[in-house]
Amino acid sequence: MMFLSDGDLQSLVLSLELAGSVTAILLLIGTPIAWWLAHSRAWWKVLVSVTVAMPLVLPPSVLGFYLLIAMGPQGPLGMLTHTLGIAPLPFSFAGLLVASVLYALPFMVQPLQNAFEALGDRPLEVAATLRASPLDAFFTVVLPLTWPAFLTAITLSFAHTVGEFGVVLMIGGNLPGITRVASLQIFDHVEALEYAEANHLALMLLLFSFLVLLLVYARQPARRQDGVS
Amino acid sequence: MMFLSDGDLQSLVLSLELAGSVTAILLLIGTPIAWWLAHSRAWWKVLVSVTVAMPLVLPPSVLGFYLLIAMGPQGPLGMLTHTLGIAPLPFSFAGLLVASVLYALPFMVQPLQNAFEALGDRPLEVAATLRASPLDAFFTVVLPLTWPAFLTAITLSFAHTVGEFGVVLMIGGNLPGITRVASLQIFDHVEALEYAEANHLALMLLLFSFLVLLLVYARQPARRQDGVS
Amino acid sequence: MSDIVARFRLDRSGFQLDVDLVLPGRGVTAFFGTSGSGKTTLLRCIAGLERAPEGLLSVLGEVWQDQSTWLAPYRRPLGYVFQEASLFAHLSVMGNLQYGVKRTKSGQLTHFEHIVDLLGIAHLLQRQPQGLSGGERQRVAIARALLINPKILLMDEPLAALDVQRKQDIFPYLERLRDELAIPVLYVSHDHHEVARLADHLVVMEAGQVISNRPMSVAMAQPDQRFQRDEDIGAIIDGQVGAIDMPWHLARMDFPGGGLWMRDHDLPVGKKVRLLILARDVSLARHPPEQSSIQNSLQGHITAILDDTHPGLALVQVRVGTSLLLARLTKRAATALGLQMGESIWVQVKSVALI
Amino acid sequence: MSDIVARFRLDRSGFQLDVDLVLPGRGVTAFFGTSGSGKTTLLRCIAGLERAPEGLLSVLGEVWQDQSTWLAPYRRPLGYVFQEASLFAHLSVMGNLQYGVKRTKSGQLTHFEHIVDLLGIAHLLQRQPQGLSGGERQRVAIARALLINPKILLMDEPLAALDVQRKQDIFPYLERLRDELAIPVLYVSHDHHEVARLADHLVVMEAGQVISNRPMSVAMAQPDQRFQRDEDIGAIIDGQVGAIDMPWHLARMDFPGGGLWMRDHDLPVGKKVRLLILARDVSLARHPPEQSSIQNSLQGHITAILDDTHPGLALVQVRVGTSLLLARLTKRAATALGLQMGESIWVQVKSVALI
Amino acid sequence: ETMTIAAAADLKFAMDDLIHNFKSTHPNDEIKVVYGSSGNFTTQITQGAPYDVFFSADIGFPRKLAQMKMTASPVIPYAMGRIVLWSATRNASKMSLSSLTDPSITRIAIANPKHAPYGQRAEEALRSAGLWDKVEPKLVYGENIAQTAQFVQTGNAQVGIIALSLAVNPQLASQGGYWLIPDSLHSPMEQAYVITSHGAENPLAHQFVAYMNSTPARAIMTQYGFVLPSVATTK
Ligand SMILES: Nc1ncnc2c1ncn2[C@@H]1O[C@H](COP(=O)(O)OP(=O)(O)OP(=O)(O)O)[C@@H](O)[C@H]1O
Ligand SMILES: Nc1ncnc2c1ncn2[C@@H]1O[C@H](COP(=O)(O)OP(=O)(O)OP(=O)(O)O)[C@@H](O)[C@H]1O
Ligand SMILES: [Mg+2]
Ligand SMILES: [Mg+2]
Repeated sequence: MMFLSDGDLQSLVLSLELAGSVTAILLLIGTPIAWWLAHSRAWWKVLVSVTVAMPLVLPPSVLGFYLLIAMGPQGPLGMLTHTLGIAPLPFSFAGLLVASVLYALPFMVQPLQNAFEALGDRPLEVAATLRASPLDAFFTVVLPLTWPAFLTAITLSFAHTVGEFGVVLMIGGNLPGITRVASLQIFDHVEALEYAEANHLALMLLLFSFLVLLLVYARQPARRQDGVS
Repeated sequence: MMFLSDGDLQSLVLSLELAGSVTAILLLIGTPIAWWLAHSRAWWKVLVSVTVAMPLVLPPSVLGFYLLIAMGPQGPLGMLTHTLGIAPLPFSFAGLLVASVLYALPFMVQPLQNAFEALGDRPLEVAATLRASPLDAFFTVVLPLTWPAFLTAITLSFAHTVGEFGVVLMIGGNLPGITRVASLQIFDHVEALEYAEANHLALMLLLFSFLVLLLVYARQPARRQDGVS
Repeated sequence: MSDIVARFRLDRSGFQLDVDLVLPGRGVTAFFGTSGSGKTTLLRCIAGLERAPEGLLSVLGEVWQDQSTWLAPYRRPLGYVFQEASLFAHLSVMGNLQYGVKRTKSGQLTHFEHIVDLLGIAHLLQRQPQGLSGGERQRVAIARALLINPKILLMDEPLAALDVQRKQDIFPYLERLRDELAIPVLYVSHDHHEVARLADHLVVMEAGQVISNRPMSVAMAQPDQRFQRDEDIGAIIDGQVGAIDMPWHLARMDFPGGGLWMRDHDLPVGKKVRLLILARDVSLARHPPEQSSIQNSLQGHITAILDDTHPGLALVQVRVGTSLLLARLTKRAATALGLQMGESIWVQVKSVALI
Repeated sequence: MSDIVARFRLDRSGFQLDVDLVLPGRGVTAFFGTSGSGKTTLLRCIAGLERAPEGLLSVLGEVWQDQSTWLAPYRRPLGYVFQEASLFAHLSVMGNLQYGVKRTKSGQLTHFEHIVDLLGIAHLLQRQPQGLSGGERQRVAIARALLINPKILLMDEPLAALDVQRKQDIFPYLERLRDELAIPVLYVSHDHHEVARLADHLVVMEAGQVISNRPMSVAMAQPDQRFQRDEDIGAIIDGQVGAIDMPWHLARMDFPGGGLWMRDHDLPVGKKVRLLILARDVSLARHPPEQSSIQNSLQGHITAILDDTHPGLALVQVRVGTSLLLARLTKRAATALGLQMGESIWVQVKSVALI
Repeated sequence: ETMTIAAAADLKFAMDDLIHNFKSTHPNDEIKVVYGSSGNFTTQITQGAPYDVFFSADIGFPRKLAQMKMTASPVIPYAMGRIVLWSATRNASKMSLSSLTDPSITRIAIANPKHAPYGQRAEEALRSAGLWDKVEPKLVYGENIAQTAQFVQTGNAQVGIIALSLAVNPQLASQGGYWLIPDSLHSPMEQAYVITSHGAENPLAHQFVAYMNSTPARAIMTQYGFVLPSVATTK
């Protein structure tokens, strides 16, 4: 990377690591939530649906502030980690993860929920008559058929986490190599009026993200219409 | 609003105005883009798809910085507005609109694109044989059938715009009554250590957004499976 | 000029549609052919849902497609019943029915109740499509297409999901459509019974090509296994109601060459009818029968002895008056009877159907 | 204990399924009934896709559902062919076929090629479902269900979208399945021909209830308009191949009461067969015929004279040996012949079908 | 008349009082204030932001504007910024810089030295005290001085180095206490304001600037912990 400093490079790697982990975690927890939302008939699922989207409404640094309180020594989360003997979450990569996962949750849940609803029950029924357990059917039928929605969910979650700034700053404390992700680094460059460095890093960030997302898209199977035909 | 100051109230109204307008504009321009992406067979549509998501990857205030330069007197957009005799975009509500629309575009486009792809051609074909022109069919068939996706797109765009901070700060200049939206106001409260005020406003913001989104959801028609059955 | 001219060429991986057809501008034209032979694809080309680049299509004197013309599907005054279910999931049954009506200039609903009753869907009007059974859905789809008063009706196996009783109920309406409104119907079907009852004209397709295109009566008299199940080979004869035997609930159908008794269908004397006489229902005898339950005996002359679908069987063509009948019998019986071309013979008709 | 016991009650808006059935544990049981009568719903209950709260279901001695038991659908060793297309859009035809096979313990593919050939889908294996015609899709779906060696096969109008030729091709396999593998098949159909050919047992449904549940031969001998089109009324008789007339391609089917000549089907002498003799193909005469093309004459005694579906027609039940045949004739002819109960009469059979 | 002031965040409390006081003599005029980061304001002013007066936390920014000829007045220093050691959980008034090596202190918050003036002074002070290498692993960085204070206030950092003007605020003064870091340990932090070209024609802007030199204004500034420059130098 001829025109990137070590610090810049480090922040870039950190960003992609964070975005990758957040996306992976979101796939694990967002998918069941979306599934539940798509299939439950509880009247209050609308509330859950809207609640999932709520963190978005707060300015990120304010959300970060509230999270910092919650994760701090007096906060409920902070007490929990203390009791469990886990290292405190603020100013650590783990803290960034938790906060980013919370913040990006709606980007994962909502597209998936729609896709699951649109898919309907028939493909699962067909799979069941072909001896596939529900879990089996999920991986071998639902997943491939709703792949475009997963793609969207992954794209949005990933991109959004890469660009996240306010929450990450508040929780992470901008520690080089630990929580100083590329978005913080670019911001610092801009604030310090180092526009050339900012531009270079921003360009690299865009490029990398572009490549990562393109890679995801390139694995997209042929277009399909419905679950079954 | 017993515990909201005039300034808080003003910012709240401004936020909802901004988010509402952005969502409306996005519906107008995001829908055709999503439609094109869903139906085009051009190989480079993947690139367009990923490009739409790209603004997300930059930290908002950095994106805001670039936009500010572009919209400023020396920037291309600024020169354009100057030539057209339009008031300069930065530090105006119009500028906020443009920037927020750009930033929230992927939240509108991606869910819609998925839904259009999943819907397939059959419902449009049926509508055509029943004398509906493509536009007619779009409004009377595609729109109602992809309503859940529109809902998601609206939710995400709206919530995201309400919570936007970095871009809005940079482009808007935090001018009371003009560009000081609730997210800026809350941030100012937090920065000024006025936590009670921050909490109140944040609560109101959440409440309002919750109500707006709930209203949108409440109009959701009965769950459906496929476009045609 | 009031015909339908259709010329399409369409390339698909592993399939090529290549047709050049002139179809009558009125009556029911049936498209028959094995699964995958291109019937649906052809109908889609006609509806404009598939765009064959060098295609030519003119319907009743109006050009819908040629080198310079392309009428968008929604501008083509046609009704289309799709092979699979195609009800809008977001509209009730009523909403589905009204969708097209609202968009039709002559959007009058005078025959609304009639069609709804006919298809037995009056009790479903407020229901959502998802809750309907397969047959219920298809009945709604048919009603929806009929309600827009199309100039031509395209039906892609519309009755495949219906039970026998419903089919019987719908037939008369389709027949009346053909006879009274004089709009042409292009009708894809796998069911030879349906085709025999409904069609005036028959197009047989195979592997994307038209292998036969002729009037139904001609097609029927020249047995063709690709189209007919062997039980379904028979002759079609035009005639009229000649007499009615009220106490016995019978009616005599007269045609050039004689009269045949069949069960009464409440048709007035003089009414023109079309009869289907299956070869399997016709037997031959040297002498007029006595004291047999077979009542319909006619005298005719053998005009041809044809091979049948099975090596043990023969089809004998007999001219009765000016009409040609077909009789199926075993070759052994034909030999035992010593049948010869030109000979005089008694024809016994066991059963006659109106079509 | 090797029967199928099914008791379900399910409430839907405007529809209620309420059945209590004991079905034979082998052979094909046909479900017949008008559109919307609940056939699909019943099959779904059996497959566990619909959960009827107080239901009871035991299949061949295994309880799949009762108060305390609920076997998840994927644990029920059944094959299901859905009424509508149901191929996985993300898998090729091959992928669809292998999906179930991979999940079956005895996942051997020995009969893979056989089934693929039988359904005429060998050339489609690499294709995607979207590009298939309606009939092609359904053939793949049938093959997919057959390939998993189910203990019971549920088929919901599997052939509705197939053309006659394909239906004919599939029948023998379904029959062999029934005869050789002895797995029960529950078969929903609108098509009386299909039912008559395939079924050993017949369940007729109406408005969510079972209105008739009996062996096919019983059902056939007691004409019922709800189930039979009037052309399809006839008798089913068990017999065996008695003689073969090679030069004339004929075979004689013997049964208690006599023998009937029909076209040869390459069956060996002594082979047990089941015959369908339609009432419309049977005529009655006072005297044995001479010099008629009708070769099959038998002597019998009139055991009943029944009303038919049309007031002008009568059905006459005749005992030949120990078998009961049905003859349809006009009431006028019946009267002209002076038919009386118990009288001796000559039966002429125009046509016999193997089922 | 109306005018808009862009003010560095550390002025928040003082500025509210100043405007209140100023308005007693200008009851019909409207004054809007925007608080934020000085760097941001500089960028925005170069792009035509409608700010009439700009109070910067660091004299470098208004000077830059002056160079670009975007100012309508001289760059006028109004205070010398001071930094303090502050804690919400301990009595920081009994601490000194060397206490930072205490192993019970695991996190120390400072503003980002890369672009925040207070952060730069904090780093200088730590380096001068010879403590930088020892405490650097414990440092967490706030984007500005207010965020730095929040790290401490929420208890996530035990100690922080923040602006004196913040530490004297009753909100923070009620918790823990502060220890003034000797200004010998860091370079002077000159704070200055300027009338922008946007405010050139605004009489109110000139009146407010004049007011800043008045006795009541200087009293308010002192009260909020700003050390006034002895002489108003002009550059
Ligand atoms: N989109 C497509 N891409 C590729 N091949 C296609 C496509 N649509 C149809 N085909 C092929 O074209 C051929 C004709 O299909 P079509 O649906 O017209 O047949 P059909 O005569 O209507 O058959 P069926 O009676 O089974 O409905 C089939 O072999 C089918 O596989
Ligand atoms: N999910 C549902 N909600 C409400 N009603 C339903 C639902 N599914 C089916 N029904 C109703 O139950 C009745 C029986 O439907 P079912 O599909 O079992 O009929 P069927 O006998 O299979 O008809 P067909 O021959 O047309 O397929 C119909 O009246 C249908 O409208
Ligand atoms: Mg077809
Ligand atoms: Mg059904």
